[in-house]
Amino acid sequence: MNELDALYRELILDHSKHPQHFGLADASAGEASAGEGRIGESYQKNPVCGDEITLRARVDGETIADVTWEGRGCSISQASASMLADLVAEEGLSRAEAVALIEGFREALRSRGQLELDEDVYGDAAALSGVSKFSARVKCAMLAWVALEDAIAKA
Amino acid sequence: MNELDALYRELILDHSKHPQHFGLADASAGEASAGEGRIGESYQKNPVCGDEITLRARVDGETIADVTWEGRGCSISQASASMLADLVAEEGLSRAEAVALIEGFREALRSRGQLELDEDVYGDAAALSGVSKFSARVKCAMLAWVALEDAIAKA
Amino acid sequence: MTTATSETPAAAATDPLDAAALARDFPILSEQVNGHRLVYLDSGATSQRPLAVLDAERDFLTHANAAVHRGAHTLAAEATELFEDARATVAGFVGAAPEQLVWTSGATLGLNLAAYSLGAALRLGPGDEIVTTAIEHHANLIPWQELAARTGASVRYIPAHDDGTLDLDAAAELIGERTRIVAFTHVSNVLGIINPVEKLIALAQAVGAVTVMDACQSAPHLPLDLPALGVDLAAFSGHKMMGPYGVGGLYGRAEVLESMPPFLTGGSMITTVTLEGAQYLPPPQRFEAGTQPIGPAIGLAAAVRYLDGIGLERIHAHEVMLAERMRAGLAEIPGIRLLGDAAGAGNAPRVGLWSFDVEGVHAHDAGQFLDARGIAVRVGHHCAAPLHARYGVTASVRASTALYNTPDDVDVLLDAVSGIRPYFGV
Amino acid sequence: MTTATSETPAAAATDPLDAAALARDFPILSEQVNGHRLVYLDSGATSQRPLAVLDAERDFLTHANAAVHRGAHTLAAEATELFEDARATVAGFVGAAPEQLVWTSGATLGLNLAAYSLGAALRLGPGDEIVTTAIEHHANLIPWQELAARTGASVRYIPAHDDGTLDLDAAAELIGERTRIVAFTHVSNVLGIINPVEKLIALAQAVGAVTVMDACQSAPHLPLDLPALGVDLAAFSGHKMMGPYGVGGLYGRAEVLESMPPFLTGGSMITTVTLEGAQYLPPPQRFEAGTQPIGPAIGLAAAVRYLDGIGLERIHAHEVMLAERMRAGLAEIPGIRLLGDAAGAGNAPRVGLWSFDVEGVHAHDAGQFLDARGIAVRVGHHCAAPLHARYGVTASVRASTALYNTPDDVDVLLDAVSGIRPYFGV
Ligand SMILES: Cc1ncc(COP(=O)(O)O)c(C=O)c1O
Ligand SMILES: Cc1ncc(COP(=O)(O)O)c(C=O)c1O
Repeated sequence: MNELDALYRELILDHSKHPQHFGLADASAGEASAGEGRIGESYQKNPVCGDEITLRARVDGETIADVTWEGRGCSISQASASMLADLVAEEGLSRAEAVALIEGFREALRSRGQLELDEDVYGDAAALSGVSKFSARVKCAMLAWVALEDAIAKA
Repeated sequence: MNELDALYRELILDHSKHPQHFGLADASAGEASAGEGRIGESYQKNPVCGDEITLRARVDGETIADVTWEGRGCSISQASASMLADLVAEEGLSRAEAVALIEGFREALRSRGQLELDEDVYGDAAALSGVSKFSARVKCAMLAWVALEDAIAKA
Repeated sequence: MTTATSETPAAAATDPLDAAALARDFPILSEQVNGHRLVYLDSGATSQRPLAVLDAERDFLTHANAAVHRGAHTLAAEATELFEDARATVAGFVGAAPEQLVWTSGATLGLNLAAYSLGAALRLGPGDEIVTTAIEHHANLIPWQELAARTGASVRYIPAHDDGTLDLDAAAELIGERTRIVAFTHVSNVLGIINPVEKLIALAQAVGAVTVMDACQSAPHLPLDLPALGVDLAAFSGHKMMGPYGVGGLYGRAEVLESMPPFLTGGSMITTVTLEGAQYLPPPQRFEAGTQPIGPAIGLAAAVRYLDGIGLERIHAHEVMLAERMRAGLAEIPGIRLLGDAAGAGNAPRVGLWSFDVEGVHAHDAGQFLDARGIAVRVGHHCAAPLHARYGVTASVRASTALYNTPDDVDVLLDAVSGIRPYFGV
Repeated sequence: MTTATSETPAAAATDPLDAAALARDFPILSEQVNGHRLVYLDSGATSQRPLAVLDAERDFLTHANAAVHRGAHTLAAEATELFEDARATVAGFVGAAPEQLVWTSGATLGLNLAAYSLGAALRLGPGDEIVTTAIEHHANLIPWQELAARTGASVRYIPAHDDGTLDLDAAAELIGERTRIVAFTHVSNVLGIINPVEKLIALAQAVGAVTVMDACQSAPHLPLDLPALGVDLAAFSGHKMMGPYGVGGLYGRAEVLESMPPFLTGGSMITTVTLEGAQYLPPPQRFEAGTQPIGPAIGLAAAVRYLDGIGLERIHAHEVMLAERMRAGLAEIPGIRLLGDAAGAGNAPRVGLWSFDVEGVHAHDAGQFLDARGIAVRVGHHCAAPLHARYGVTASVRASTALYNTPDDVDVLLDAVSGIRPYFGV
C-alpha cells in the first residue's frame, strides 16, 4: 500500500461520504426527549482552509451520553468526526476515559508515523493512524477531537 | 603618498585647526556695517555623526559678497567649510559661478577618484579631491557646499 | 517543452523562453518529491530562487558584510554602496527613481505602512471612505478594515462579476467625494486576472483620492512602469519575485511619500533626537527604521537583474501560454470549475495561474493527491476568504506558474487532476 | 591569542574559548582590508555569520523552500516543520516556550509592535506615564515618544550617573502609580554596561506596569532566561547574534501577549475574515502577518545553536576578558576618554565593548585612521544621540567584540589608537 492509500483508507472515504451522527441534536429539547445530561458545544476552525466543525456532547453525570456534529471540510476531518462520534456511541465513555483517549489520539497523530492507534481502543478511528505521516493534515484529523475536548470541559 | 595621507593633506589639517571666516557675520547689522546685500542662511546636519554647520552668505546683487559659518564636525567638514569661505572671499563669485562651482565640486567628490579638482578654480579646496575615494566621507566634505547652495537660493 | 531559440536583440522581446534550461538555474527544481520529479506550481505563494540570487547574498556576507549608512570603515562603505545600488536596481525594475523606493520586510509591511501612515497624513475620520475590492488578499483588506475601525472611517468594496472581473460601473458609483483612499490589487492571487488598474486610478484621481496598489502578483510577471501608471503607492514582496525572504519594496510618488509621517521609528531615520522628541529624514529613509535587510536587498537586486535579463515581456508571454494550456486542459476534465474564468474563455488579460474547485472533492484532498505525484499546488483560501465566499467555496486548488515551468509541468498536472475524482470515488 | 584547551564536560562552562579557531568559521574574517588583516570590532552594529548559518539557509532554499503553514504539499510541510523547529530553538535559547516567541524582522519592529500594541491594550491616555532611560538606543526611545504623542501620555526618563550606571534612586521615584510601561535596555550599545534590570522589573511590577526590554546587546553575549527574569516583553535582532538580516524575535509572557491586539495585519494571522471584519489567531501567530522570514528564521536557529554549542558563559567570559584588556590599554593612551567607565575601573558588569572620545580628534577622523589599518570600528552617535549629549559629545568611537575576536585584535586596536593623536598633530 503506498502512502497515499495508507492515508485514504477505504474506511475513511466511507465515513467521509456517509458521516455518522451528523446533524446537531436539539440542545433545548435535550433533557426532555433525548435523555438526561448537560450539553457542551464547541466550534473549531482550521484557519488555513476554512474547515469548520460544531460538535455537541451530552454528558450525563460522568458519562458522555452522545456526540453529534455538523461541519464541512476535507475527507480526513469529516471522517475523523464521524468515527469519533461512532466511538462515543459504541463505548459509552466516561469523561476521564474520553480525555485519555483524546490525548492518546493526539500523541499518535503527532508521532510522525511512530505510533499506531489500537483498533480495539479506537475502533474505526484507528484507520487515521496514517495521517501522522502527513504533518500538514494532523490538524484536519484533530479538529473534531479538539472540539470534543472543549465541549466536555464546558458541559 | 598612501590613501590616508591623500585624504588628510597638510592643507586640510591646517584649515581644520585654523578655520577661516568662522563665526557668523551679524545679519542684522549687515547693511549698515558689513556692506550692502541680502543675507541667506542655511543649517545643515549629517545625521550619522551629528556634525552640523550654519552658513551665512551675503549676496550683493548677483555677487556673493562674503560667506561666514559656524559648526562642528570632523576635520574634513571643517576644512571644507573653511576652504569654501576662503574661495568665495578671494574670487568674488557671481551666483551663477557659485552654482556651477558647487555642481563641479559635487561631481568630483562623487567620482570615486576619477575626477581631480582644479587648483586654479577651487584654490585650497582642490585638496579635497582625495575625499572622493572615501564614499562615506563625501557627505562630510559636501556639508558646507550644500549649505551655500541653500543659502544663496534663500538670499 | 519549448526549444532553445537563438536570440537576436530585435527578436528577444518576443522569443519564447527556454523554461527547461532556465529551470536548471534553480537547484531545488531538481529535487525528487515522493518518488517523482518535483513539479512546482506554487510560485504564487513563494517563488524559487536562482543560484544567482543565492550567490549574490552569500558573496556579500562573506566579503563585504557590515552595517550600512553608519560606519566610516571600508566594509561599511562597501556595504552601503551595494545596498544603495540594490535600491537603484530594484527601483529601476518598476520604472522608479531610487528615492521612490522604500525597503520593507515584504508587501504586508508595505501595505500596513501605507494604511497607518496615510491614515495619519489624511487625518482620516468619520465620513471618510476607503474603497477597496471584494477580491483582495487579506494583506490589502484587513489593514484598511483596521484603519477604518481606528479612525471611524468606513470601507466600501468594489464587487466582482461572476467571471472574476471587477464591476467598474459599481466602482464609478462607489468612488466619490468621500473617498480618500482607493486600494486594489493589480493581479488577483486567486483569479490571476490583471485588473484594469488604470481605470481605477483615473476614478480615484478624479476625486483626489490616494491610490494604493498591491503589486505582489504583478511585479514578477509583468513589465511594470509605476510612475507611468500614475499610482501613488505600490507594494511588492521579494520572495515572490525570485528574491529572498525578508525584503520587499514600497514604491511611492515623491509628493505622496513626502506627505506621509513615519510609521516605524528607531535608528537611521532621524536627523535629530533629544529626550523631547525626534525629527525625521526625508523619504525613503524616513520609513526605514532600524537595520534594513541588507543581504536580502542585495539578493533582490540580483533577482530583478535575473528577471530583466530574460525580459518581462517574454516571461509574461510564456506564462500566458502555460495558463492557456492549463485552462484548455482543465476545461476538459469533468467536475472541474475554474474560478474567474472570464467569459468562459479566459478572455480577461491574466497571468499564469488558475484556481479551481474539484466537484465532490475537498481542496485539501485534491492537493494531497497531486502531492503524491510530486506536484506542489496550493490549497485553501489563499488568504482571500471573502473572494472564496463570493464564489461559493471555502477553499480551492491553485496552480501558479513562473518562468521555470514548462508545458510538460502543465501536462503532468492535467494528467494528475483527471485522476482526482476517480480516486476519491466521485 | 588564546590557545586551544582540551575540554571536559565539567570544565567546558569556564574553559576559555579559542577565538582564533572560531574565527575560521567566519569566512569574512580572512578578508584583507587596505592591505591589512581585517580586525572586525563592529559586532555591536552587526555580527558576522559563521558558515553554519550561511549553509543552513542555503540548504533550506535549495532543498525544502516553500511557503509555510498554508500548503499541504510535501515541501510546504517540510518547510513548516523546519520553521517551527526554528521557533522552538530560538525560543529555547532565551529560556522560553515556542508560543512565547513572535518572529519579527528585527528588534526595531519588535519594539514598535510593543509600543503600538501595548498602547491599544492599555488604552493609554493623558495622565499615563511611560518610563524609559536616558541611555536608550533610538529604537527603544522614539517609539515611546511617538506613542506618547499619539495618546497624550508622557514619557519620563531614568537618568544615568556620570559613570554610565542608571540612577536607581531616581528610578524608584519615577516609577509610580501613573506608570503603565517601563522600557529599558538590558545592555547599552554605547556603554556596554549590563543594567540592573531585575531591579527595574521589580519596581515596575510593584506598580503593575508592563516591562519591555531591549535585549539586542545581551542576547548574543550573555546567557538569558527571560521567563526567570520575569520581564514581560523583550526584543532582539538576528543579525547581531550571528544570524541573518531580516529576522528577529519578540519574547512575551503568555498573559501579556494574550492581552495585546494585533499590530500588523494580513495573511496567516486570522481565523475568519469577511468584508465586515476579521478575527485573529492567538499569539504568536496573531502578530505574524504575512509571509514570515522563513529562510532567515532557519538561519537564526543555526546561529543560536552555534552560540549554544560554544556556551554563553564562555562567550561572556571571553568578551569580558577582551573588554578588560581594551580598557586597560586605552586608559594608558593620552587623551582617550572612555564613556561609562564606572568608578574609573570598569567596575559595572559589562559586555565586550567600549566607546571612547579621542581628545582633539573627531570620531570620524579617528575611525578613518583605524580603517587604514584594517580595523573596523563604529563612529558616530550609534543611534543614541541623547546618551552622547548626556556625556557632552556628539560622536564617539566604539570598538565592540564578539566571540571571534582575539586578544591580538585588541592589541592591534590599542597600537593604532595610540597613533591617532600624533597623526592628526594634537
Ligand atoms: C541596543 C539596541 N537596540 C536596538 C537596536 C536596533 O536593532 P535593529 O536595527 O536590528 O532593529 C540596536 C542596534 O542597532 C541596538 O544596539
Ligand atoms: C496579492 C497578494 N497580496 C499580498 C500578499 C502578501 O505578501 P507577503 O505575505 O509576502 O507579505 C500576497 C502573498 O501572500 C499576495 O499574493
